[in-house]
Amino acid sequence: MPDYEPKFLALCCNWCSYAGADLAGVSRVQMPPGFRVIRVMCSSRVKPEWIIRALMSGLDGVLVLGCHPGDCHYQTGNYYARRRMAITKRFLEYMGVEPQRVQLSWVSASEGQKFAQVITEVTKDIKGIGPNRLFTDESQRNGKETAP
Amino acid sequence: MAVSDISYRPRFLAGGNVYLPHLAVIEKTVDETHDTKTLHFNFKDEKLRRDFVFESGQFCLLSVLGVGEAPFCVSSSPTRRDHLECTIRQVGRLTRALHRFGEGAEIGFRGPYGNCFPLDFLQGKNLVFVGGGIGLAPLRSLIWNVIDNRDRYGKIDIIYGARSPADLCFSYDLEAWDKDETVNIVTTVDKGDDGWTGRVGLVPMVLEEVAPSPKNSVAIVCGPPIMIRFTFPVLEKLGFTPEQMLTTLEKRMKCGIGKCGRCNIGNIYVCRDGPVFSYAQIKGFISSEY
Amino acid sequence: MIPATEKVKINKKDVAKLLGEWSGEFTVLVPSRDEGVVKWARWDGEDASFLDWYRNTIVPPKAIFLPPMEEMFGFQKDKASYRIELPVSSERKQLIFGIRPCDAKALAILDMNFSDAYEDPYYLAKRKRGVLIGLGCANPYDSCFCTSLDSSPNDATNVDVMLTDIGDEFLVEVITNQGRELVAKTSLVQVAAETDEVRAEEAKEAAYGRVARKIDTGSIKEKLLSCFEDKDYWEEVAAKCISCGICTFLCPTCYCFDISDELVKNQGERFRSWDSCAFPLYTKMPMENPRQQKWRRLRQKVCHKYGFYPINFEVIACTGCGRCIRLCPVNWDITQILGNLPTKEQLTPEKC
Amino acid sequence: MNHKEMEKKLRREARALLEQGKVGYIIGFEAGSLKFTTTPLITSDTGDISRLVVNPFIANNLSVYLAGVKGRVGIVVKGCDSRSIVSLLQDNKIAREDIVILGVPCSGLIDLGKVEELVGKERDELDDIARDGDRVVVTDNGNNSEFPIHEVLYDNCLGCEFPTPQEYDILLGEPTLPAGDRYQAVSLMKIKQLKDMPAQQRWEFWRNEFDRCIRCYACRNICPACFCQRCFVEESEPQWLLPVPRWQDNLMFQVIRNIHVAGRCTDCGGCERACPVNIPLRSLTREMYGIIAELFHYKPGMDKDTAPFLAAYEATDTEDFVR
Repeated sequence: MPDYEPKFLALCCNWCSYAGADLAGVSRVQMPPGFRVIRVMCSSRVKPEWIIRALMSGLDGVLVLGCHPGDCHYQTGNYYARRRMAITKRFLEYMGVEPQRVQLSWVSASEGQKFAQVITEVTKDIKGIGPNRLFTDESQRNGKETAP
Repeated sequence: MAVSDISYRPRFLAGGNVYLPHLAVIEKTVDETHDTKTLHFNFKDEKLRRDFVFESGQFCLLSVLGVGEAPFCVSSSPTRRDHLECTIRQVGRLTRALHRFGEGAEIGFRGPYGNCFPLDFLQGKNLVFVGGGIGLAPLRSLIWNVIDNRDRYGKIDIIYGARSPADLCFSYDLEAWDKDETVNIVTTVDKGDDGWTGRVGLVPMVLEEVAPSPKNSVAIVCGPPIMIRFTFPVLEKLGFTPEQMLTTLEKRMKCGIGKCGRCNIGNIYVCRDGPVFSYAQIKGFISSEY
Repeated sequence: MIPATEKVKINKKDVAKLLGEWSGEFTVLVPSRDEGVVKWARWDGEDASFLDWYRNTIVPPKAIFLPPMEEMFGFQKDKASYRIELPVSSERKQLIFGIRPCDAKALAILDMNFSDAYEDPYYLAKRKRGVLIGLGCANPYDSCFCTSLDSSPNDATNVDVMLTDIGDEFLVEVITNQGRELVAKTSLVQVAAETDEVRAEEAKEAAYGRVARKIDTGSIKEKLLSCFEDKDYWEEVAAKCISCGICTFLCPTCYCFDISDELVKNQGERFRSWDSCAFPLYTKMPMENPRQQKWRRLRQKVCHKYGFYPINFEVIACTGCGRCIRLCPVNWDITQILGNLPTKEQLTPEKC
Repeated sequence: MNHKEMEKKLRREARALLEQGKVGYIIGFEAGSLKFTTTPLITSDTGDISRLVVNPFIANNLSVYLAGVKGRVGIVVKGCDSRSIVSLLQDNKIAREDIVILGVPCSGLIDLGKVEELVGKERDELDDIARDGDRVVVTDNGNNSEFPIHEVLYDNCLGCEFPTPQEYDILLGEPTLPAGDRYQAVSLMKIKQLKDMPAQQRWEFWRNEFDRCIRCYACRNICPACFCQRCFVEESEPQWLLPVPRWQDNLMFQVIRNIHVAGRCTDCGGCERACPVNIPLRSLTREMYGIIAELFHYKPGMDKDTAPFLAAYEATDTEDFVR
């Protein structure tokens, strides 16, 4: 699938990653265009509902971005986010969701370059596994018949 | 408990499938209060526009396709039938979507459903309307219906209250009824503000002060459940019999035609057997199920 | 044509052949196992081995006529306007083979609600396309109590054809004209001997005796209405209920449904799905909920089945299939409640 | 240890608690209305005390009722249930001084589904099922057949690490020693089978399982860790999922439920037992339990004085997965 451009969410924390994304934009760093930024106040604001809902709506992945550990604007928010994301990612993997689709990274306000790099890497990751067809109905079913 | 004297249920069934909404277009929206709007709408279908009939007190199910569907009473009078009106308070997802809609937007309409106010029974009687907040909407349909056939009815008293002056709905109608010398209207608020010169007090208390005579009268009550619960005892004290008190009830509904199960009070389904009830009908269950 | 008075029988070995014959005209549904869950599914065309283990399904046959979810209509959004489209429905007839008398009676009870006042097009269309081949119970569960509700393990009232196990064969009783046509078409049946009928009678009697659970439904309606307002009683009864939807979803006579919309891009659907009076959301209004407390919801369930439905339709909306007892995760047993309703003297004077 | 003796002691203690006014209610088990079942008994009446039972069928996790009963309560718990109570204490849902915990040292519950499958008959057709040390004896039509416990106990019981209550006021018998690793493999067999599948096949597996779900919410309502006043599925703004039993919505519900109860779920197996359509829910909850143990060395419901798992952190928590 050479032309396939993954579409994914980048949930950026207001204080670091969003500024980092901004910096990447202002500095005109080159990166793939398939991501959509949603600004949240803190990476710990991201509920597991959001991530799964995003996958359900057909997005190819969700990338959560927060301040580096120790640098959280609210002191500890990203630590909670880290725990939550760790289990969410592992659990989804167990369900059969490719781990590349749910990712967490730290980008500070000054790391425009890193933002672009993370976006590029995640894009590449998702490209490697292809579009999200998890929740579509047509793919192969077990041929099981239920009452009509 | 059989559904007694007010069981007349005009039905309008266009086509076979009762669950299919008819599309209607919003012609105008009127802001009533900060959270309440009246939608004026008309059917898209020419024939339906011509043939559609309903009676005061019936309700319909409005839908924003893709968001959901909920019951609303028709707040306009069948005597003024160039369009339909529904008055909607914003309380949730669907009503928010309806509020966002402006002129030209399309909504789904199912109905009219339910019974209606028993006009035959009301004829020649004095009418006491007791309304609270947005509960005036179904009464408004009947009030205009009665005013447009003024010679068929006796005295008209309207006692209407809201939380604050800013929460009074249909201010333009209240004004018109105030000017009408054949109508006695009392408005009251729970809490006044600087500009308010009218009465202050809860509806049941004001009703007790106004003390309309029960003789050859029928009281028609609609408002929030708490108001309805407190108004009936006052009416009883004034000498009204349970048969002389009518109300129209509201419940969560999905189907509107007595199938989906949730709107019952005892064995009575508000959508199928109501929404207009006499107090005599629901007395047994109202304390615990409404 | 087989004369109305004559009874026929079919060898159990020929049942699969018979289903094969019927598959031409009908979609044949039989009990089948899906990961240990017995439910109705299209016959696989192979054998009738379900006869060896089938007692009753977990998901009742109401799911065939009132599916857990169905599309009511679809719509297309084009800027501000919509186009509504009905889903394409199959015209093919469905034959339900092996429905138990309790579940067949439940369908008759559902018919009353869905054809009263306004007709429900979705349910009734499926119902009109359905043919019911009843199969008497030889081995009822210990939770069954159909005999207390004007029915029996071999009640043939609500099916088109009734089968009774008489050893290696089934006695075939034709109940409706539709059933007569069906039986007339096949050459797999033989005329039953008088001894077969005797054996069938014996089997029926034995099965009737095996339904051990009994309740007195005599004045249940009156008793329920008189204790309706007794909050203390209902709170006690509801104490261990966890308010899940099992007993209502899997009840063959529960019909409550929810309607919900979905819009993805410009294509939307309106669904109807099972709903339950056990859920607080069921009656929730924006400002209040008349049944916020668990005991109120449970009271509604019991009173609806045994009080309100009988008032409206003159039949108790329960057929004694026992699913709610068998499947309840906390063993909340309705027969115990109905058997121990308080008498007038036991009622607490304090009202809710 | 002997169930009959524990039962005697339980009745004695429960009666004393009620009579001395130390508790207003006793939450325990009584014989159910069906063979080989028990049902919760919630009572304030000393006359009901003689109905209390202890046997290998006391399946329910009674701590689910704690939030709903007012006043001081005496409650009968097994090892896993006691950890649910600790978990509720961690979340400040209940107060320790309001509950008197009557601990049952548990030797595992008999899985009637497994018995039915082994015997080829349904439970109401059997005469007796009895535990005898490391065996279970099933009597059917007068004939006895014996099965080793690893064939008939619930999967979660076989892998139970803490059969004796962690938190109790009165222990009804001698503490039970955990079976250690002896039955771990059987206990985790289903999960292992799943993990051995390729990801896509695993997804297909769960999709097929959740296709059967009817969304009765028994798994949620039976679960003491699911104590939200308003579950996220009931939210309408935003509406996370439709109240329609589509496999997509069903699956999403269960995934999110598992993440919500992470660190609270004590592997009591209640959700799987409650499910009327046999969805192997314990294969989800146990895996989450395992993930937390592996990544964070956290075991739910062990220490009532620590913060709940998701409301705490360590600066040294795993970073391996961070991009």
